[in-house]
Amino acid sequence: MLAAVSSGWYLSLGAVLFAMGAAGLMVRRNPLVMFMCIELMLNAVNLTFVTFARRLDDVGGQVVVFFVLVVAAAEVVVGLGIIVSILRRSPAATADDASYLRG
Amino acid sequence: MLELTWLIPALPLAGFVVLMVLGRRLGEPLAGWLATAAVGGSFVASAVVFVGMLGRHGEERAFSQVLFEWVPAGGFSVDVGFLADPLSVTMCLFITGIATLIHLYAIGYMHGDRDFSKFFVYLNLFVFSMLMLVLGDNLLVTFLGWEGVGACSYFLISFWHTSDANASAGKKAFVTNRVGDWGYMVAMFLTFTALGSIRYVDIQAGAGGLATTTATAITLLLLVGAAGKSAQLPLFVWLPDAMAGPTPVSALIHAATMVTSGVYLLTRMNPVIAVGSDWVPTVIAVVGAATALFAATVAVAQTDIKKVLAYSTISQLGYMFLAVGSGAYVAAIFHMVTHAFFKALLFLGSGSVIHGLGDEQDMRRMGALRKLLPVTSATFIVGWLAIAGVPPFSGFWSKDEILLYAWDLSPALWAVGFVTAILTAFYMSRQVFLTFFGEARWDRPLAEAAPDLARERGVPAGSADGEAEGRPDGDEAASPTVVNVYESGHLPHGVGPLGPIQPHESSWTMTLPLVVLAVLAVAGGALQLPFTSGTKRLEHWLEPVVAPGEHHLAVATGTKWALAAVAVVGGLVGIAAAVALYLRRRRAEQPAEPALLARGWYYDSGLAAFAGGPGRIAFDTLAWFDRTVVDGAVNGVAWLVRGTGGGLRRTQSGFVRAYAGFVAFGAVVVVAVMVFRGVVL
Amino acid sequence: MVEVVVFAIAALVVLGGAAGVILQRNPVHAALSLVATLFGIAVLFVAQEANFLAAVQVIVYAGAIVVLFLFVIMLLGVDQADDLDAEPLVGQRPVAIALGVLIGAGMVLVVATSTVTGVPAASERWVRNGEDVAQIGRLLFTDHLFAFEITSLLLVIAVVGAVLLARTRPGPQVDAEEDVPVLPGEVVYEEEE
Amino acid sequence: MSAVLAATEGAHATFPLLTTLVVLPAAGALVVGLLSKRRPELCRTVALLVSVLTGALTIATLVAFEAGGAEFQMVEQYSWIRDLGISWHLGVDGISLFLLVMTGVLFPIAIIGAPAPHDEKPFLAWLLLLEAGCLGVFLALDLFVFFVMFEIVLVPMYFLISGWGYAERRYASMKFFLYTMFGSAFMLVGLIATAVLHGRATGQVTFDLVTIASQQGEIATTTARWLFLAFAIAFAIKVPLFPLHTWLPDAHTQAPTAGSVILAGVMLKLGTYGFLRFGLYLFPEASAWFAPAMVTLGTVGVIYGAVVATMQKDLKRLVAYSSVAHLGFIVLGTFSLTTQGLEGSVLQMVNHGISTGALFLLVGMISDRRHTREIAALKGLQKVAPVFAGVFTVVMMSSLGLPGLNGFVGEFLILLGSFTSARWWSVVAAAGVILAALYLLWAYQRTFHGEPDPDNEGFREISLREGLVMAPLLGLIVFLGVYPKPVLERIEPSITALVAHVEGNSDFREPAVDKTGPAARSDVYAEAESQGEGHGGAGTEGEGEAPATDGGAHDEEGGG
Repeated sequence: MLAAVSSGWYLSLGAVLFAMGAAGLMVRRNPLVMFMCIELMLNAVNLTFVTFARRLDDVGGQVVVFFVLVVAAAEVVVGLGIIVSILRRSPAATADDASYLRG
Repeated sequence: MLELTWLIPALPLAGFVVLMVLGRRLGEPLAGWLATAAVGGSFVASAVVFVGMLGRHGEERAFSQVLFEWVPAGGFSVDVGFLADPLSVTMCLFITGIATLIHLYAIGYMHGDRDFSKFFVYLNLFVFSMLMLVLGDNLLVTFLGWEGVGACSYFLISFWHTSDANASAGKKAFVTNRVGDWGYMVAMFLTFTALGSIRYVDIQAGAGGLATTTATAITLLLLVGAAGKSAQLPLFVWLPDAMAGPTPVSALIHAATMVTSGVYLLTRMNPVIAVGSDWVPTVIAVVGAATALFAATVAVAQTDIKKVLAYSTISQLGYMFLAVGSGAYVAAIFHMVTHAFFKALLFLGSGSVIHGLGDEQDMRRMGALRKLLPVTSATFIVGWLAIAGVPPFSGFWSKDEILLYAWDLSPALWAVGFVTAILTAFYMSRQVFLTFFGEARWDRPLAEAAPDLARERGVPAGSADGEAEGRPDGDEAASPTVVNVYESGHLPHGVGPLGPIQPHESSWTMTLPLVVLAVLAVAGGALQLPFTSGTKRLEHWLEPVVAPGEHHLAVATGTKWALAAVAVVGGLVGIAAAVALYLRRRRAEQPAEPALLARGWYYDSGLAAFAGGPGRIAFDTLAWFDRTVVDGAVNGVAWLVRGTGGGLRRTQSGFVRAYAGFVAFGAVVVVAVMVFRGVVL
Repeated sequence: MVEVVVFAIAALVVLGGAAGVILQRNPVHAALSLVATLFGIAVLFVAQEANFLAAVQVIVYAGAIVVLFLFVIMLLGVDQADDLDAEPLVGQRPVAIALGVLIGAGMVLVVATSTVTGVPAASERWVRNGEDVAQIGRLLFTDHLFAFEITSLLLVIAVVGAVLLARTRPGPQVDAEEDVPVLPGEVVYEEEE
Repeated sequence: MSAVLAATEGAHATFPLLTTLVVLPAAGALVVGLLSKRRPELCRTVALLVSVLTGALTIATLVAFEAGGAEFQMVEQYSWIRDLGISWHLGVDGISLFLLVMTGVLFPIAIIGAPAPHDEKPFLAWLLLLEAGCLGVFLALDLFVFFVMFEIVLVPMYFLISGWGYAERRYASMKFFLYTMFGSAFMLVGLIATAVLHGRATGQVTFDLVTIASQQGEIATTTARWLFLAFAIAFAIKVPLFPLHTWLPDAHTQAPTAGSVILAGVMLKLGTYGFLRFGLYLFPEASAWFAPAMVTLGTVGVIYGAVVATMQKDLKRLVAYSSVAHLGFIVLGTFSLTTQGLEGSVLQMVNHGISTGALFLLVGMISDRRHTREIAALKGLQKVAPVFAGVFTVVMMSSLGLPGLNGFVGEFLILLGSFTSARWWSVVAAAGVILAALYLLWAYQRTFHGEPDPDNEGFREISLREGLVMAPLLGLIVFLGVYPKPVLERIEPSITALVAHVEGNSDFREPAVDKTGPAARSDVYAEAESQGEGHGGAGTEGEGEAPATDGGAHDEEGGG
């Protein structure tokens, strides 16, 4: 199957997706949603990796994606654990409320 | 026999050490006797050296003895060594001689003092230092003595340290001397850099090769040093205050020996002075003449018996400087010796009077003591005639010779010297009359006897103003003001009892020295009689030392006689004036001395005002500068760091999303870089 | 040709989903739109012949992670809409959007301007015989063995951490209005002036 | 630690005296630290033993030292960090010898003379560690070792001040620590740069002082000047030099007596010693280039310190500022770059250590008795405690440079030396002597003279222990004043070598003193000499007089 779509398109898509994730992370206050935004950014990166893997005929890229997935999973688990412990106390809590590290 | 030189200072030093270790155990009067013995021994030693030196001829009379190397450093090396030559031996002779007498005197005078032995510790240390000063074979050893005597005079002036006046007098003396020492040190450095050595022999040999400017600089710096030590204008201020010390100290240190070391130094360095510009000697002469006149005018109006003598000493030292300036080194030394005799005599006499009157120092409380203090008064009168320049007493000869040389330098200087001579005769006569003649002012309580003095001391004066008020300004130049001294339990020294006094003659230990000194004061002139070259013994004796700088008179014999006659007349005029003013008149309308003179032209008080005013302010300002500016800068930096930290702390808002913003910004920057630099994927 | 269409559709789904995640008020809906994005990504993987990864993507992300999200949401019952109008941090939103746009635009620009000229893999060339699983596996257990082991460790830690965090500790329930430690081992620093 | 190992390795060859000097106190500190703090007397005994032993070893060094040698002696070198060319390199020469001895003497005196008011154990441990550091600084011949020691010293002093000091101790100790650290930072950069640049030029990196110093010119002139500056800042702060001095009064005033004694006696010398060793020796050209500036700062320090001292109300602060003045003299002498000036400086370092150390001990005794250091609160002490006053007077006189006491010789040589190379500065600095008399005598008058008021009536006379502590110091004060030759002749070779080193590597030339004097020595002199020789007996006897003085001096003072 010939690559009718140049890798540039995929990379651009990844870029846009990453940007949206970043923006979302900064805009939304609900910790859960912020996490989802992080997932978006991760996926954008994954997409980029895969694209390069294909472009350069290198399986290494896919391996990295594999690791990213694993790390993402772990991160989500821990992150959600934290969120749970926050929200359990105050269901209405937003990320801004957890600003105890203010200098 | 010359090799005994080292013994001359060694004996007093030994005495000092021994007394310091077990002075307390020896106690009174043993400590005193031991000290006297030590000094007496060193007099004998000097006599032996003197005799040994007589056995040699001119050139061989310079004998230098090196004990050990003191400060070796690179090209610079100084030994602790002695130079015994006619000059230093002369000094040694009269220093040790007079010192012995005064030690003896002090045994009586200091009787009963709680620090009796300590007094002799200091006294011996002083004699040692003084001998180091004159015997040192280089400028540094002399400087050792120079500062040593300064320190001793500090210790001895503030010997009765519990009264603040004495304490500050001592401090004043030391600090003022230090000003002079500064000049001395710099002169020493200059000499070394110019000659590569500070040994007198090298200086004498190498002086010829000195550049005129260098020699001039050295001389002027030495003059500063000498002025400090010998209480010349403008550094004389410490000497009048120095009278706060015990009278033997005033006699030994502040009349006979230490204060003359400036003259000694200049004489010793005469080869250098000779090389300097020709106006330099004139400067010295002018300083001397000015001081002589100034001090004489002040002496006229003093009421404290010791203050009169103090100012008179300054004045006489002025004469010696005048002599040095006129190139009359022999005359300077001559006058130094005679002055040592009669001034020591006068001081000891006054001490005897003070002792007899129970510590009363003010002449307004004396009078008619002639009969009660026979020996004292007789000897005192001898001293008076000697200093007044009445032939054939020693003072006449030395003073006359100085005036002769002054005349040769410039008649103006002679005139100043002459006026000073008249004043000298006047104030000394005044002192004698107030003390020993006239009516007695001690047989009644203070208030009636001397109302004005009573007022000064803040005791209710007999009749009119009963309210006591002390003079506010603590002016040292005038008589020691003590705001109601009688209220505090014990009287400070120099203040006699309130009630009547029974004067008494002093013990033999005190009168014997008086007699000896009186004899010397009479016969001292024999050292140097201007008649034939044969009678000019001192001149021949000192010739090898002072030859380079000695000025040779070009004055006709007639003029000499005329000048001598004029001088004698002047002296008599002075005495006559005093007779008219103080002996004839009744005390009632006794002339009040002008305050201006009584306060020493306000020189000292002005100086004190300056030091206490602008001077202190300047120092305080610098201290403030240090606290606020220099240290403030340091603390400012600390404050700055703390501030910035506090400021940066604010950025840690604790809002995750804000942090995310920062990260994003960073990402943007990275991307921007990639865009503009261009990358290869 | 086919690929273009696939890419177009997938891209739309991806971006749409992303937009949903950002804009949906209700976290549940956000989660669902996230799923859409994930699927889109998976499709794009397939389109690039990374079949294994596509599968893992669907299973792990859509299967595990998103479910986990929803589970938490339901567990805590925080599925009510949060208002997007209020913005406590002054100027946060415009800045965020601006930064987002800049990042996106910038990276696109980079992609557009620079040509991709990386060196083709020397060691593990990707032979497209559909056996990418074998290849990935070989690589994992040869070159990247260490990293692989580390990930296992990471997972263990994550599990332990999750258990520790989510466990309910005895003690009074406090609400977030008062400024009190909420996170485990959290301390409140008071301002010292 | 590796240092200790290295030392033991080396021990097979000959007894490593210098290493022992550093290790012994450190070990002592460790031991004291391990002792139980419930047994202070035991700690005291151990600490005293160690410090006395160390002192004895320094004396042994003095004995073993061959006079007349300019080069480093008893050198020990054990490779430490081979790759960086860092080695445990110790050695002693005429410059460091007497600083070594002074340190060895001062510490036991400080330990006996100024016991800790509380918590003796840590106090003593810190003191011993401090001693190790100070000795290390004076012995180090390796930039790295030097720096380590230079920094080690800060820690104990910080704890001594902050732990046992007076009211303002926290501020003072922090200021002292940060200020000195600030300087050290520059020095660290400087010495690393030196080693690296030198290594780059020669091809192999080394931190060895002797190697680098002997291979001048490897580092570009301008670079060397910058490096010198980096070192100079650190030393100038330590000395302290005029604008950087303000940590000193605070530290001195707030430190416990022992702290002040060591601070003034030993630690300030680290700076002046640094100038000699790592300024003149390491960067001769730069030193000559900066000499005018340094001389100026020194002179300013002399006058400034004296003036500010005059106005102090706190006795300890006054002494502290007097140190600023004295060290101004030392810097002046150092950068006069003349034999006399440099010899004077080294001698004056020792003198200042003794005099000011003694002064601080006495002030400490006063504040122990009266619980105040305010001059205004003291009065008429001489009447109630004459012997104490006597001791104070002697020390004071030596501090204001009275001939015959130690202070004068050093001051005189410094001024003489600087006069030949920096004439006008020396003239100005000489005026500092006047001010010295002013502030010391004024303080003495306000403190000791006058009628004692009720508060001071009960002032205790000097005790036997205090007397025994002061006796050796007084003895040294008099001896060094009367017969400094043995010291000077050991210092001289190293100094002349140093001056030659500077001249050889810069366009500076020691101004030749016009020798017309000795050249034109007259026959009178020659003949006089021969006579002097002829009666050497008198000379020796006369020499016998000299020790008699100090013997008497401290018998009386000490015995009281």
